[in-house]
Amino acid sequence: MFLPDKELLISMYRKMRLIRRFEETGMEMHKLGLIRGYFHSYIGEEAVAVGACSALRRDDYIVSTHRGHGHCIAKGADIKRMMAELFGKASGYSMGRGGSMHISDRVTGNIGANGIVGGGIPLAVGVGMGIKLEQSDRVAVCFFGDGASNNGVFGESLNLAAIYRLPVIFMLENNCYAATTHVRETSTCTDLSERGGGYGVAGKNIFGNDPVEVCRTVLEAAEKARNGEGPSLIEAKTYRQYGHHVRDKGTYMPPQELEIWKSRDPLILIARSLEDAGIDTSEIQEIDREIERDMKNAVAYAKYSQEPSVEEFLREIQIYE
Amino acid sequence: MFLPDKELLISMYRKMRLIRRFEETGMEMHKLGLIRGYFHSYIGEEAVAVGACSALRRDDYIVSTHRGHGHCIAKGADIKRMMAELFGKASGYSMGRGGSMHISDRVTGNIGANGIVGGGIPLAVGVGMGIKLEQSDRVAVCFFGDGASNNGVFGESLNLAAIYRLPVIFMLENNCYAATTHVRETSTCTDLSERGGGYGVAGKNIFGNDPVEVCRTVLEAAEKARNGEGPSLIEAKTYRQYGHHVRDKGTYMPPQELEIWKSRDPLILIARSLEDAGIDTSEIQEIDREIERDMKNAVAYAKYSQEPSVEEFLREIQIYE
Amino acid sequence: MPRKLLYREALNEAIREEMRRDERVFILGQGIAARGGSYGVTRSLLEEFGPGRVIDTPIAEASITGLAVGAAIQGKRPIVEIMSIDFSTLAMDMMVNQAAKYPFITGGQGKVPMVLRTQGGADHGLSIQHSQSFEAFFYHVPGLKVVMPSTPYDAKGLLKTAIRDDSPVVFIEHKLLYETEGEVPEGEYTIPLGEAALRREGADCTVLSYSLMSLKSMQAAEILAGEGISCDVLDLRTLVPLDRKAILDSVKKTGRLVVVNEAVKRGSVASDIAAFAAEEAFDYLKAPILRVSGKITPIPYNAALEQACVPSVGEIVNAVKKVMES
Amino acid sequence: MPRKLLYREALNEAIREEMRRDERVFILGQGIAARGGSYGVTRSLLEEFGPGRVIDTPIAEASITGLAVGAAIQGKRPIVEIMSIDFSTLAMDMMVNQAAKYPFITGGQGKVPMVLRTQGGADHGLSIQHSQSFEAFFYHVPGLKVVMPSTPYDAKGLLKTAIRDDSPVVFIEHKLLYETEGEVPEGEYTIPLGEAALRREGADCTVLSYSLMSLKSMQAAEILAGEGISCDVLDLRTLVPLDRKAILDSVKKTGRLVVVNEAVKRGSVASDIAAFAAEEAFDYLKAPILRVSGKITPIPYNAALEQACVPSVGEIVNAVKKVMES
Ligand SMILES: Cc1ncc(C[n+]2csc(CCOP(=O)(O)OP(=O)(O)O)c2C)c(N)n1
Ligand SMILES: Cc1ncc(C[n+]2csc(CCOP(=O)(O)OP(=O)(O)O)c2C)c(N)n1
Ligand SMILES: [Mg+2]
Ligand SMILES: [Mg+2]
Repeated sequence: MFLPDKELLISMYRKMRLIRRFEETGMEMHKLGLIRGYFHSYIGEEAVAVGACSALRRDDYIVSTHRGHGHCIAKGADIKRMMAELFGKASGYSMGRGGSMHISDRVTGNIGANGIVGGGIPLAVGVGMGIKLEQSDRVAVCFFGDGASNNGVFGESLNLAAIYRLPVIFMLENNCYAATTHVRETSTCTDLSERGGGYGVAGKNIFGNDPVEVCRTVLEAAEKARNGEGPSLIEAKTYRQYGHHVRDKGTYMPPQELEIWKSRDPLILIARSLEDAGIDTSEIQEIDREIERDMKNAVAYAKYSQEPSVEEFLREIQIYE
Repeated sequence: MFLPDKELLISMYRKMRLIRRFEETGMEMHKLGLIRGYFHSYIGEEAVAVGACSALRRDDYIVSTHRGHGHCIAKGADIKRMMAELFGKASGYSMGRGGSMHISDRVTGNIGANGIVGGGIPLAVGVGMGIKLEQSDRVAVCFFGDGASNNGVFGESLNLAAIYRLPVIFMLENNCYAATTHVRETSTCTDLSERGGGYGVAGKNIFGNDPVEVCRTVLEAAEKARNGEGPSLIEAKTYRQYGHHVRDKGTYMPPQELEIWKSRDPLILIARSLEDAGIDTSEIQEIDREIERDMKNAVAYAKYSQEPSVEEFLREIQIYE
Repeated sequence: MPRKLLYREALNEAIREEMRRDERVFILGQGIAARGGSYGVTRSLLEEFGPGRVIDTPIAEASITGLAVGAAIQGKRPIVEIMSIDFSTLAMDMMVNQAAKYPFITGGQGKVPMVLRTQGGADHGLSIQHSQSFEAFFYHVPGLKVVMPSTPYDAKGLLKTAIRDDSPVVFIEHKLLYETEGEVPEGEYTIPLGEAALRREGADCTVLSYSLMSLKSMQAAEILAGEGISCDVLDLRTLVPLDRKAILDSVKKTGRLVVVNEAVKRGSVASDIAAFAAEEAFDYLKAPILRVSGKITPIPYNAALEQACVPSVGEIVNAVKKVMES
Repeated sequence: MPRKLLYREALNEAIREEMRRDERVFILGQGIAARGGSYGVTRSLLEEFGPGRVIDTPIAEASITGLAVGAAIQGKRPIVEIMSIDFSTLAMDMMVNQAAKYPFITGGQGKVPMVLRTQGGADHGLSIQHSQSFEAFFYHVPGLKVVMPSTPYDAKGLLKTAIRDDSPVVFIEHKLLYETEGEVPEGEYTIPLGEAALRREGADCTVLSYSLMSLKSMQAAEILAGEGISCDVLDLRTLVPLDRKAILDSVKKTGRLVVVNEAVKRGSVASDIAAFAAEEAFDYLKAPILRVSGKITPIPYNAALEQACVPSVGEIVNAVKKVMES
């Protein structure tokens, strides 16, 4: 059985903490008017992205969603360029053209976020097909939400991945909500992972706030995929600790529900694991300090980066004529 | 348990035989050039439509497919107007505008055929919602193929029907092929009915060439639906005894496969049931004679009906301006 | 004093009145029930009409639209809300191949009295997949009607008519109009589809537009008036059916035409109207027909870039001045 | 004697050559492998390239198109076949919101070198949902290229270029062209996107069209020549990028323009080109710009009705005569 070593635990903690702080900082900047558009925070779900990406190699792929900052960071994106993108700056991942919902990163194999709920799912199948054609042993992890699993491309794509035996891991982030709608209202089944079977993709349910459990499950799925045994569906049960986006107060989220999930906040759980593994608090405090510094730097970088030039933009879009 | 009486057996035989003869005649007419466009024969699958519609009331609805002649007849359509439509005549069900893939019939609750594979599935859900809003105890049977179950709207629609508990019976006609592609190549599961569970719709598998079994299963599903207990998914295993359409010779269909299925041809099976029920062959011969007469009349009606007027058509389409 | 309502309130009132008037009317969409819709259009309808007629849906644009089509065929009058017109791409088959075709298939016997309500337009940095203007897709499909109101008054009167219409209607709102205010009388009224509104009369040039761009066109006309150029400002309100007569009357009078819309210029409704005028009013034209439209590009996030993609009042002014030179 | 090929054979050769040339090229679609496609375009590719690169798919237009987008982003060069352009409605989101946008999102870093091959047009009584012409949808979307060849020569040369292009290309064939024959040289050649072909030169009127309508336009020009009217017949070949220069050159020369396409007139590409000419060549125009397009209706089944909906040679002739009167 898989047992994480100290190094892995620490690296997971670092990334989870970085995501948490990135989101907190971003929301602040949004409220200050420095970030516009939709901002979907990943707070409460950090263990899913970090657990999954910790099971991956750098040359593996991920496909992300509108709630994608966590995926970016987990796969190794540069938070300076992420923040710059949120600020709409030329140094951002999309040159300020995309904003929060459209960050992608070739270097770390992040195919990108998507403003269309479910839009990335078929793309992941295509990435899987590309890998298969190369006969390499890479894999693609496709992140998507409980809401996205109601979009028809979900079933279509699972089926395609199954019949072609593609190395795709469908990672369903069930955070209990699709915007303001509770998952109870959009499915009569308790487990969305049940949807895999009929398409020939074995489904599994896991507790998504424990990065170790997520990592272990994805490692298994990845091994299967690398061996040419095809796709997997993993439903990670987790919780969106804020409203759907910055401006959504989430008043429809029952306080008890939130409390229960806050009591199993992924950052609390990983901190406990670190403690159990005998890692020194001073080491952790040092990491936290580094993260604070990095966040500050990222904000400064974003702030002082240049706005994209309108003239240049208008010149560039002539390719569309 | 449901046991069909003689009357029901005879009426099922009559409709199945009529469908068989309608298709044979239609194919002949197509070869003669009197029918154009696609012509998808229902030969070999008669028991599905007839079994299902025998379980329905006249005021229940059906939603049909591109392979829809059998559904029409089973629900009680007028073969004269059907044949006239295939001949492109003004007296046809669509005034000669639709042809084979677009016959609908308000009188018998047939919402209509569809040239888009899977296109009818969400429509059936809407019909179910309409029924629910009226609080009536009608049901809607949605026919669709194995191929259509790979279209994303299948999963979406099953889920909608489940969460709203709609009186919709999803009748999957698994005839082993989607055009030239065997169902084995488009699904890794043996039973497509398994796809229901994950969406909260109980799936069932039946032998689709036995109209009694089909009728019994649909009766149960309909009772459930009429009682407000929601949708069902029924996979009827059957076989398309010809190529995909008139001009497709079906050379890719293995002869043994065809033979096996011909040995359990639905018309052979129903004839056996009639025999077992002690129904006189003379009675059956009389039915056959009536059907021959009706078919002749239908062809004559179609032949001698008027062509639609081009001028009138051009006037009428001004509503689209 | 005449009553004033916000655009979203006017829409809400239209839906409410029609739901009261006709129990066949129901509404479905994502977050439209308890939440009241992303832009507040359906607020408190749930309370009045209950969850049977005010229905939250999963994210399944194709099938919820298909549900509306099926229910309409069955005899109901559904309104389906697609949160953003960008997502209507997922419902295209249901609109184009099902809703639009069904009456034709049945020789006019089968009706599809449904409304697809949605919203488009760029702003707020919603960027690439939440800012588009796709009316041209629907405009091109025989069997669909297309309505794009610019004022609260029109929004209410046209939505009521759309709900009562027996054809599928694509009703497109603009995200920047929801909080605009305008006069809406207390009593019952409807506005027929296919009638443009002449917002301002002038002799020199016709400025033709719809939705948000009507407001910008009015601002442009005001500026131009200050420079001695008087414009007919024609707000189409419905794109299908198109008020050809109003267009021709105005163009024949002024001899000049500037067509304004927010959508990408290439293949836009503006192009179609320009082509129509070039075909039917050629002999009256004194100048080239100019289109002021969205830039041919996806809509970017950065505020300055975003604004550079959308027609501005200044661009409209300049276009009119340019045709005045001919 | 120069070699002659059928349109479908020319397409087949293009795919085969490109698959030999570049192992990143693969093709997927319904019934394209052993069966060789509905119109025989992909015949015997399976034998040469195997099931890894010639892939039969289930009926899942959205996701097989999305698969192509994803594979293209990953570095492959997929060709996805959608059996009929009528079904492309199911793949709209993948083309409009994914394929078209990805290069923009990544600041040009991410490329989407894919081709969506499909066919449209009315005939054979395929009727309402198998006869449509939807190029206007794709034409309106920045980031997509659109190619509609009318000859075997162009089909081959343009498809090869499309496969090598780094942008998503919508390659639209016509069901009535597959069995048409034309010269196709033995050797390797490609045709750049964005170059129209002047099929015939004349002085009186420009007849502009593409795909099947180019053939009909040539027939019309022949008839008109017999009556002393000489036409420039311009075959666009690619709609995006559009050969604006060729259009303007011809219109400026003749002063008259008739635009022909099979798609429904309202909101068509013909409208857009007419608008472009009314904007850019107004001062050269001697007559109204006429559009000869498909009737505004779903396509019916009955042969006479079906034919009444599609532009005929006679209609093109009449339109030219009409503009000659001005
Ligand atoms: C096709 C589509 N429909 C609707 C939306 C609007 N929308 C944005 S996020 C969202 C909820 C998505 O829920 P889920 O997939 O569970 O992801 P989560 O936000 O919970 O991470 C919705 C409805 C959209 N962007 N795309
Ligand atoms: C969306 C769509 N894709 C492809 C087609 C072409 N086509 C027509 S029938 C058919 C096969 C359908 O298979 P199935 O659903 O199993 O029905 P069957 O023909 O076996 O009754 C295909 C691919 C279509 N009409 N619509
Ligand atoms: Mg969610
Ligand atoms: Mg089948």
